[in-house]
This record gives sequence, C-alpha cells and structure tokens, in this order.
Amino acid sequence: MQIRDYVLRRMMVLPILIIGTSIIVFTLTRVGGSPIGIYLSHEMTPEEVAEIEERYGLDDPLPVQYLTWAGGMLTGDWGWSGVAAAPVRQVFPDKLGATMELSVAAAIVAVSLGIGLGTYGGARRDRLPDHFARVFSISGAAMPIFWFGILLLIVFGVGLGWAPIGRSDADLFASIAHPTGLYTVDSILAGNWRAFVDAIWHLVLPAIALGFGTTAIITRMMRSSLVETMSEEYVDAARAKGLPEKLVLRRHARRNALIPTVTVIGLSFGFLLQGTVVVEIIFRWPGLGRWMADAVLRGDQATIMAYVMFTSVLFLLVNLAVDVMYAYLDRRVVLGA
Amino acid sequence: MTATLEGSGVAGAELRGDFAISVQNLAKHFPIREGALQKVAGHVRAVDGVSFDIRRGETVGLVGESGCGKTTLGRCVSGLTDPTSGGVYFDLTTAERDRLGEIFDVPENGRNAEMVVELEEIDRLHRIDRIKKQEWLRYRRNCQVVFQDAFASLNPRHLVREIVGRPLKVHKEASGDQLTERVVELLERVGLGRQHLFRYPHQFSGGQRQRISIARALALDPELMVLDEPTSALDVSVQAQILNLLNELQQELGLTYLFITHDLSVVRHMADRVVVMYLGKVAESGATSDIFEDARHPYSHALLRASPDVDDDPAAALMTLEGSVPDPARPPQGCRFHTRCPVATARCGWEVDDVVRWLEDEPGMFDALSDVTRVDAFTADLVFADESAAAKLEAALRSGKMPEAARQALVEVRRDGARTHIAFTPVSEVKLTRRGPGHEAACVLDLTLDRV
Amino acid sequence: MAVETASRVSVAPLAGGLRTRLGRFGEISREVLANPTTLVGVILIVAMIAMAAFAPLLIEPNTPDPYQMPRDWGALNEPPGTPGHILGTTQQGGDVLYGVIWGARISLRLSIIVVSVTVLIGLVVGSLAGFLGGKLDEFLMRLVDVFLSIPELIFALAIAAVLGPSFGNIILALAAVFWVKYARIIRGQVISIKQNEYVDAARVIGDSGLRIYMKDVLPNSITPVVVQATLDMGNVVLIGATLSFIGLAEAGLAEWGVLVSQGQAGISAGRWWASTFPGLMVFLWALAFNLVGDGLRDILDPRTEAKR
Amino acid sequence: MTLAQASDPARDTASISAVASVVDLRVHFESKAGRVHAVDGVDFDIRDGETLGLVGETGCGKSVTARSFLRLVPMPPGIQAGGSVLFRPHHRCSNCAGEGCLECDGSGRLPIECPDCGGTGCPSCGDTGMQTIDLSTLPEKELRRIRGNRIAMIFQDPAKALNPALTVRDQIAEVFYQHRTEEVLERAGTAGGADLLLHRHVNQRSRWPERALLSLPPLRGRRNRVEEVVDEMVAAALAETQIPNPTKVMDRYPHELSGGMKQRVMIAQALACNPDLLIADEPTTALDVTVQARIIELIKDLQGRHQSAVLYISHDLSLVRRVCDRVAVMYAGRIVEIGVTEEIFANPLHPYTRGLLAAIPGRGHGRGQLVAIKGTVPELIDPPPSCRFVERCSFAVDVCASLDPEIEFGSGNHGVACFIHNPPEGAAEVPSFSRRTS
Repeated sequence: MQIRDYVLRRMMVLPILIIGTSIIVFTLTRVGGSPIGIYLSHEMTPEEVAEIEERYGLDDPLPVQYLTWAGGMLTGDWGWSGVAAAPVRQVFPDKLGATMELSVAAAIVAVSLGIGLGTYGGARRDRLPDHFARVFSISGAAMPIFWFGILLLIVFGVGLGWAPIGRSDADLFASIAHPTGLYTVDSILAGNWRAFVDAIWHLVLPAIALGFGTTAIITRMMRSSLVETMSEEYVDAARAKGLPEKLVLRRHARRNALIPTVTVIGLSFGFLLQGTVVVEIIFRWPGLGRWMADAVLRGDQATIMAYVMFTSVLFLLVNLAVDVMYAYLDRRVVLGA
Repeated sequence: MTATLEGSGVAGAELRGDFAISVQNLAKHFPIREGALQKVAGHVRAVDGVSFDIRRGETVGLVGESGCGKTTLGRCVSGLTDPTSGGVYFDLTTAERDRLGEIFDVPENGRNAEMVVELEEIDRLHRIDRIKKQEWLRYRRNCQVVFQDAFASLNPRHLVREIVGRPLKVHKEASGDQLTERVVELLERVGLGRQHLFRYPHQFSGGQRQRISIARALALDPELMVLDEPTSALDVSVQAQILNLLNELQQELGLTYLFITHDLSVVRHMADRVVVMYLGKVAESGATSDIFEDARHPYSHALLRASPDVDDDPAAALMTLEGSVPDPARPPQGCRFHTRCPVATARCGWEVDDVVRWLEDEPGMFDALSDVTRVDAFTADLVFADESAAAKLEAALRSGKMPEAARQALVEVRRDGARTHIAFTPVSEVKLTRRGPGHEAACVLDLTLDRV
Repeated sequence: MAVETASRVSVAPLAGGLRTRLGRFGEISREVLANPTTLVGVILIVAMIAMAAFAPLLIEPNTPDPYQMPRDWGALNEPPGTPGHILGTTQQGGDVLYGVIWGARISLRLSIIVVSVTVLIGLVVGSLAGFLGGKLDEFLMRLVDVFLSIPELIFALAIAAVLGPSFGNIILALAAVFWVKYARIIRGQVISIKQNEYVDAARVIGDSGLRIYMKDVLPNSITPVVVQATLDMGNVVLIGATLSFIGLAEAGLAEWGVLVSQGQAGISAGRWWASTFPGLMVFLWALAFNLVGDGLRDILDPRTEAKR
Repeated sequence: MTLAQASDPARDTASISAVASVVDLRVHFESKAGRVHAVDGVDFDIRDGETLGLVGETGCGKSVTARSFLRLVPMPPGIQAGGSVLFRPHHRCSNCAGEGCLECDGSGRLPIECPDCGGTGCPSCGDTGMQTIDLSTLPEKELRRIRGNRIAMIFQDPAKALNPALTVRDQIAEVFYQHRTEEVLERAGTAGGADLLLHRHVNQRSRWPERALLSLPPLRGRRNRVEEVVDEMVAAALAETQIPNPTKVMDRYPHELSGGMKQRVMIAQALACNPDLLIADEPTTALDVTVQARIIELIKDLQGRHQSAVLYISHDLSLVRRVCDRVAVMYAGRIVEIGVTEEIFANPLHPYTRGLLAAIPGRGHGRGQLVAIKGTVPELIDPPPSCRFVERCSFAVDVCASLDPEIEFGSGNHGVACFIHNPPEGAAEVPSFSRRTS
C-alpha cells in the first residue's frame, strides 16, 4: 500500500471516530438529567420549566436534539457556560492559550528529556544510567500529578519561598498585545523582557509538574525500544563495517528505536492533556482544565461537552499526525498493513 | 505395532477407494487489497490449478522453492484451508477419478449440463470441503499433519500427555489411565518414553519435539500424513533420525505420506514419486528416479543442478538461474518458467510483462516509461517520456539485448514518436504432457535435459 | 533405530503433572523475587494490602461509617507527632493516620472491583472480536477506537460529573473507561495466537472451535492481560484519587485523594502533612504495582519464556 | 605410515603464510544454569587466499568463533576466557599495483612486514616476520579500522542484517565514508583536508548544524560532488555483484528487494574495501536453492578475483565441499577435525565427521538406512574433561570419558582430535573403528 493510501485511509476513519465520540458525549449528558439543571431553581413551577425546555428544544426527540447540538458545535455555537457566565466560544480562546502554553512547554521538555534519558539509559544497559532511567520512568508513571504538584509547592513555595501561583503578573501583561495568546511568545513579540521572564517564571513549576509523567512514559518506551534495537543484527552489521559506536547508536539504533517511540509520544499527549486539569487546579492556572474542573463540579454541561469534544478531536488529530509520521519513518508498516 | 493401536479405529473409519487422495484442478487465490478503501486489486495465485494423485502406501514428494505454493497446497490437502476452486477428493475409484479428470479437462464454461450434475454428485460425495460431517470426520481422522516447526506446533502450556492424548480425547477414544497408557505406547513408538509424559515442549530438543509431533499425528491411526518440511529445522544428524523413524513407521503401519520439502536430497531419499512445483503450478511429476535421472522440465533440471549433493562431483559448477521468481499475482503467460528458462523458445509465452521486466533492469529506461496501454497480455503500447528511450527500446527489441527466443516471438514492433507498439505471438498455457509411464512435464519442448 | 536419550538438556523428570505446574508457577515467583526492584514492589503490595485488610485492628473504626474521617474537634491542624495523632490532623480535626489506613481499604476495594470487572468485559469483547472476526470485529474495534479517542481521565471525569459526586460513581466511571484497553489487548493477542501452528495442529486432530479457543488460544493470550491488570491495580487508584482530588467523591471520605485536596488549603500556612502523607500513599500504591507489573512483563516475555 | 609417526606437534605446519590464526580461543557465556563453554580451545589458521570451511551443527560454536574475529560477541554475557585471534594485514603489492604478479603470487597483495623486526622474525610477530595484530586485545579505535576494511563479514540473514530504515546506497556508502575518506575527497577534487567541514562530513562526524551549513549554496556544490563520487563507488561495488541496474537498486530500501538481491547487497558492502579476509556466516541458509547456487558461484568468482581469504561458515557439508579448499569440523566448542576438503570427504578420521557424512541423505543410502548419530548435542555447561563426543560416539571406551583428546596432525596436515588415531599413553583400552561399543 502506498503511504498516500494509508494516510487517506486514516483520514477517512477520522470523521467516524469524531461522530462516535460526539454521540458518546451527547448520550452522557442526557443520562445525567436535564442539561439546564444548573439554571433551574426550586421556585419555578413545572409550567415554567416546561417553557424553558421548549425554548431550548429539550422536548424534541433525542436524535433531533443531538443534531441540533452537533450542528451548533460545527457552526461555532457551543452553548452558554454557566461557570464563566459567558458563551463558551467567547471564553474558549483565552483559556485555550493558557492551556496550550502550559502543555507545549511540558511537551517540549518531556519529548527531549524522555528521548535523551531513554537513549542514555538504553545504550548503557544494566549499568548505572540504565538503572536510573528505569527507576525514573517507573516512579514517574506512578506519580500522582496532584501530589507531585503540591510537593513542588511545598518545597519551592513554603520551603524556599518562591512560589509563583497563577499565570503571571496581570499588570505586566495588560499592556501587551496578545496575538498568539501564549504569554512567552507574546512578550517576545512585544520585546518586553521583564514580561518574558515573568511568564517563564510562572511557567516553570506547572510545566515540570505536568511534564514529569509524560517524560517518564517516553523514557520508558525509548529505553526498551533502544535495548531491543541494539540487539538487532543490523546493529552488529554496522559495527562490522567499522563504524564508531557513536554512529552505530545514532544512525542505526536510535533512528529505528524512535519509530515505536513516536506512537507513544502521540498517545502520551492524551496523558498531558488530562494532566492539565489537575495542574491548573493546583497552580491556579487560568486554562481549559481548571474551567472543566469547575464545570464538572457545578454541572455546567455546555462547557463539559465542548471541552471533551475539543480535547478528543485534538487528541485524534495529534495521533493521526503521529501515524502519518510513523508511516514515513517505517515504510514496512504501510506495506504490511 | 500393538494391538490397541491397530484396533483403535472405529469400524469403517479407514479410507476406501483406489487412491489415498486425489487433488484435482486445485487453486487457491489470496486477495490483495489496495488503496484507501482496501479494494481487492488482484489475487496472489498461490496454487493455480494443480492435479495429482496419491496412491495408498506411497510417498509423494512435493518440492519447490519458497513461494511456489507447496505449503498452501499441503494446507488444502489437510483441510486447513478451503481451495478457491477444484479440490481434494478421497474415496475415489479409478473410474471416478478418470471421469473427474475428463470433466476438469473441459474449461468451466464449456461443460454441458450432464457434466455439471456429475461433478456436483462427485463433489458432494468425495470432495473434502463438500462432504457430510460424518464423512468429513472420517477424513479428518485419516489425514494428519506434521508441521515444520515442532516447537510452534506444540502448545507451550500443555504437557506431553495432553498434547499426544488430545486426539484420543477429542474423538472420545480413551480417558484417564487408559489414555495415559495409550500415550505411553505412542511415545515409545516414536522413541520416547514414559518419563517424558509430564514435561513441557520447551524441555525437549528439536528432534524430540518432532517425535512428539509425530506421536500426536499417529494417535488416531491415520492413513495419510502430510509432512510439511518436517526436518528442515533440524540438524543433519537429527534429521537422519527422524527420516529413519518416518520410514520405519510407514513400513509398519502402511502409511501414505505427502512429503513437502525444499530439500532435494531428502526428497530423493524419501519419495516414491515427486511433484515439482513452480509458481503455483506443477512443472513436472513422475517417479523419483525419472525426475532425478531424466528430468524433462528445465526447471526441475535447474533445481537439481543447483542443489549441491555430497555424491556429486564437487568440481562441477552449480547451475544458476537468471533473474528472480516473478510476482505470483501476475504469473507469466505460457510457461511460467519462461522468464528464467535457459532453453526457452519462441513458443514459451513471451509477453508485454517480459519487456517491462527487462526495462526495469536497464539503467534509466524504467524511469522513462510513463505508461503501458495493454490490449492483452501479448500486445501493448509502451509510452515513454522521451523519444530516445522509445528508440532505444526499439533497437533493443531487434538486437541481441533481448533473448533470442523473445525476439522470435515478437510479431510486431512499431515506433511512433515516444510510443512503441509491440505484439507477441499469443500462446496459451502449457499443459502437462506425458513423457513416460507416470511421468509428466509441462514444457513445450521434449528434451532430455542432461544434455542441456 | 537410534533413540535420543533423555538428554542433559532437559530437567530431571518430575513425579506428576501437578508438580510440574507448581514448578512453573514456582519458577515465575522465584524470578519475581530474584529481581530486587520487583521484590520491593511485592513487599510494598503485601504491606499495603495487609494494612487494608487489618485496618479495623490497626486503628479503631469510626462509627457509624468507618469510611468517613473521624473528627477530633479538639485537635485541629495538629502537626505530626502529636500524641494520638502520629501523622497530625487535618483542618477538620481528622486524623491523617486514620485516612492513610482506611484509605488503603477504599483503594483496595476500588482497584479490585474495577480491574476484575474491566478484565472480564475486555476478555469477552476482545475474544469475540478476535476469534470471530469479520463485521463484528470491525464494529467492536471502531467502538474501542471511539472510546480510546477521549483521554481516560477526562472521560472518567465527564462520566463521574454526569453521575454526580460520589465514590461509587467514580468506580462506575473508571470501569466504563478501563475495559477498552483489555478488549484491544485480548483481540490483538487472540489474532496473533490464532496464527500459531499449534492452533492448526488442534484443528487437524478435529477439535472444536470453542475448545481450541479455551485450551489453545485463551491461555496463551493471557500474559499481557496479567501484566496490564497488575499495572492497572495501581493506575486505577491513581486516577480514582485524582477524581476525588478534583472533588468528585463525598467530602469527609477517608480517601487519599480527598485528603490531599483538603490539605491543599493549609499549605501556604505551612501545614504540609495533611496532603503529603495521603499523597505519598497513592504514589507508593501505584509504584508498587508498577514495579511488579514491569517485572512481570520482563519475566513473562514470550521471548524469554520460551527458553525456560 | 601411521598417523602418530607423521604427526606434527600442536599446530599445522603451513601457518607461515596465514592471514589469520585462531589460537586456543575460548569464549564462554554466563548463564543462570552455569558457564556455557561455547568455544573452548579452538585452533586454526586461515591461509592467504584460501577458503576455509567451518562446519558443524547448531550450537557447536562456529558462529561465535566467526564473530570473535571482529569482536562482535556481546560481552557480557560473553566472556573471552582465553586465547586470541591473530590477524596479519596485507597491503597492495607495490610491484604490480594490485594487478597480480609473481611477487605476490598473483594475488595483488603482500603481507605487511612486522614493524618491530622488519621482517626478520621476532616474538611480537611469532617469528613470521609479518605484522601480527591480536584482534582480541586491540584497542577499539584500531579495531574499527580493520572492521569492514581489512576483515569484512556477511551475515546469515540479509533481511535482518540490513537496516530497514536506510537505503542500500546509504548503507554501502557508510563503508566508503568510514574507510576511504581520503580517496573520496581526492576523487571529489577536494583533497588536502583544507576543507575541515567537508572532511568531517565525509568522515561521518558532522552534526546537524554542520550538515545544514553544507547544504547551503557556497558549500553545497562541493558536498554534491562528494556524494556523486560516493554514488559512483557504491554503484561500482553493486555492479561487481552482478546486480542489474545498480543505480536503481541503490535508491531502494532493503524490504523492496528479493532475498538474493539483499544478500548481494551485503556482499557488495563486505567487499567494498577489498578486505584481506571475508567471513561468511551461513550466507545462503536463508535463501532458496537456485538463489543459493548463484550466491555461491558469485562468492567463488569474487574470491577468485579479489584473492581475499574466506572463512566460510556452514552447517551444510555438501555446500562446503564445493566452496572450500580446507574444512574444519566443529563439535561442541571444539575443532574435531581439520584438513584439505577432499581429504576430509574421502577419508574422514573423526567418528563425528563420519557420522555427519553418513547422515546426509544421498544416492548411496537405501530408504530408511541413513546412519543417524544417536542422541543430541551435549549442553556445554562446565563440561568435564572428556571427549565432547563421547556420549554419542559408537566407538567410545573408558578413556574417552576421562581424558580430553588434543588435535594432532597427520600426513597432509590432516588433523584430528580422537583417541582412535592418537591413543593416549598408558590407556587400558584404546578405541578403534573396528569395534563398536554401543
């Protein structure tokens, strides 16, 4: 099969998955009782409730309600967020910027550190760096993010006295334009050095808390995949050619070991996304995750639905990209598929 | 052989008829899926119309290189895979078999209603994938398989007692202590013993595992055994043990073997008759001595001359074949071997694909080829990106760059700018023809090949 | 005929099948214990399960509901080392040690229920898809893909949110999310095991499909499920605690995530203990099962297992 | 003449012109069950330009021996428990510039003089006067200059030994970059090492920033020239293995080629630097017979032209008989018999060699009358001092189980390690082919 066909095939499945997800999300919210529960009060008479339900189309048959909702999602009408007291669409970009800044920072750290550490450990199998990589990866996978974040706060905030909470100094950023919504980038664009340092300063701890688990996952995969690749015959063949060990590792072992790791990086992006909910609560980061947590606690269904849909579509797209990359890296996969 | 083993068969469980089995016109095609929608784009013709019989008590050797379809054929015979067309028949009388052969000689659309009814009747009674359940069970018991990789064919989580005793259990022939005793008998029969009953496969050496496999196959007292490369994973010294054991069992129990292998020295040692396969077809079949001393198909000849034998003169060079085995999804026309045949003639099925293959090996030419418009397999227009490439092809087709035989088969070469029209003499598929008593070969020539 | 002697390759003959079976189990457990990191995991697991099992003996259960934190209104925010409250107390006067011990009991219940239910569902769905194949497989796997397209914590969060805040609903939510992985693992395994020659060998002797599935396919497919289930015994508690940290369990529950969440408020005031100890328990719990799961993965690896 | 009279002490006499010598090599492996003596005291020479066959069954240690030449045995779990592999590199014959003349016996290459004694013979070269390198102790960096350059290897399964993610060109080019750096630069017209960046690039030491620089206009032209030169070299190497249309095959990935084609790529890669010694580890086992025949004829042909010595490892005796000048038979980590091919086949001395030959199904055997060797290969965990073959030998007597036979050489440098031919002094009972004991 051609790579093009493979990619096409994957893209064709995508809408099916998105529709499937949306049906699940929709069903969920309808199982949990009336979606307008948050806006009702005990004083309302049944007639008043019925009137409201009629206004929002809640007396329609479920398939019609689903289509109405799905149509809204597609056209940009994502409903009213009770938590934010504003339309979901209006609040979304701001929060998204905050979350993206956090996750991208964490992802960059996790991918580079994970691959580096995994390679370092895997290439020195059963020696000290390897044991370190193993212990690190297992403890990282077992680490509750909420506890790790709090530990960071206790150590750096209570213990050392520097605990930047929240996203940044509001005054600093009030005067800066926000073309990207990412404070670090915005401050660079504005040439405001002080704002940049402040943005980084606030970003460090949450990004570490968020990226730790993902780093561990990538480290583990990279290590085991490299160990496996190192025992392949073509690695011996490369040595038999007289290549220096560095080159054997870099060109022959690491390159092939990266192939399965790429998939895991895609999957661990989900881990990163779900981590934002907890990290944003702990560090009072004004992103999508905290918004979602609030919405969950207060039954703000429009926000929940929008958030879950958005996250899963993003997750699917990232994994599609990863699959395509995988296909390019390892042509045999495509041929065998 | 002990009385218990011999008497184990349920009454009437043995095979009847004059042949152990008869393979008639058997084909197995596997679909190739392509494109974003995974549509079936073609078929790998793993086995493509193969017929031969196995008489009772004889060993038929099935030889060929990897990808020739011998394993697929073996799976069809053992009932593990259903054929795409044709089939495996048992319980046939000679008369029935001859009639079957006659019917299959007529192409499917040319058969009259009477033939169709007759075929249907025979199929219903004798074809292993069409018969009634009761009959099928009888065949199942009587046709057992020994696989190539003994380790993979033994469940790693089962003890030897469970493995060897399982057929008896499935057919409710023994249980409890009686089962254990029967298993011990079987183990002793293959040179193992009671001490091996409660061990796992991984605790044995390769040769011992193959013995366990054979013991399991013997449990139901079968008549036919399909041996799929039973010794190719073993070292010579152990291979000799297993081959001796198989011969001994055959003599004592009157077993019939279908021996599938790529190793010619093994097949010469084991087989009464040999079937040589190439690209899903039978190239030649006949008595072992006929094949080894008087091969009539250039492929069998090449195969023999390519495999080193200890008894041969080591100074004589091995015979080598040009090119590689063509894609079984697009088998060559005429004789499938003509693309590599050292004695190919103009009648062997030269076609457009041969030119395309030739272009692939010619620097720069294949990249210049932009389109091939086929009229049929023998006639096509080849369109090139530039005129010089087309001219080069035209020149090549008329010069010694192409095989002489191919040039003779070429009826037309016409160049029109960057477009070259070529046409070869159409040739139909080469059929097996008689070369001696029980000796057939599918070759347009009648050669005595030792003089090739 | 030459006979291969019982060679030195094989181990000494054992008396019966049962003992050989035990021998195999024993061999695996010996290897588990031979690996220091896995051993640490086993010790941790044994200790924590013992703590959960003997919780009523270790610390007097709160009445009427032992799973609720007791309140000692006379000792709010006491630091660790306080007599009667070795690990200190929370803002509401809850004894942190009580939460740590009874939280183990809650976690054990959570992980056993969720893992056993999800393994069972996954086994059925995965087997049906893998063994029968065809359209059913296609449908079930698309369903699995849909479930996998939402990150698991977010999915569980959404489900739990809809069902309303309670620990029982957390269990439900986790069960609804976790089965998918098993279905996928089992299906992949079944499909690959089905290709093995010993399955063909069983067909050749005339065994039925169901028996082949039960005797040949399933037992050989189960190893990665065992590994994943071990890892999930930890993961379930990790995610369950995260959900209750976010606030989806009943307030006042003696559960680790709830305690960390409550303790969070006092951190800026220097009251580190109320969050630290319960969080450490979550970490240790997950770590223990991860260590053992990781060890099992290596030990049960078919490539190394074949050599044994 | 009895063997004892003609026997030569310890070694085979013709070691003078050996390109490599294995001296009492012992490679063990640490396992849970104990120490596996995979290779346990192996001695042999590979003479200039000859093809030496190393035959034996699975697990006899032939592959480990082969891999020891290039130190490719993973350590741990492997342990070099003793002995060494000596290598005597050659250089191009100055008299004929590699064309082949009387001086160099037509091989086009001559051994390098020992730098310590200038060819007169000294302890460091074992009195051969030739530069002798101990591959077992050579520093990694110098070993790398020999790997793929002076000693090259062909692996059993080309599908596994070729990197699936690199094109054929990239894999062969590596060899030229590594060992022919100067030649590449010279032919590209950028010799002299003035261009450090390019030099580093050709030497495969450049990192991505340097490569980025090289792909920019000022340097790009010269880099492209280098690549063109390497392309030509790769194409030439491929063409030598009779690959049709090498420039097309170069751009393929291994999985796009047939098995025979892949093995030719391996061979092209191995012979790229015209090595003094080629190690072929079961090069045709993974291939079909007709393909195997082509590969064998190809190896023979190339060996004739390059005059490299070949160590040919195989389990197939009939193949070895066709390919090799001499044969060494290995069993359970030892060489049990060594000699000229025809000698071994016409007059096998060791019971194991005899057994192996008798076990091959050939014209001489009636159906069911193969002579099998009983039992299986012993496990090599801490073996006792006895003949390794004692358990499976039909002629073994008490002394075989208590003493370890050494290899001794008879007429025509035919060596065998068996008490039938070299009875130990003072033994109560001596084994003999005329008396079967089991």
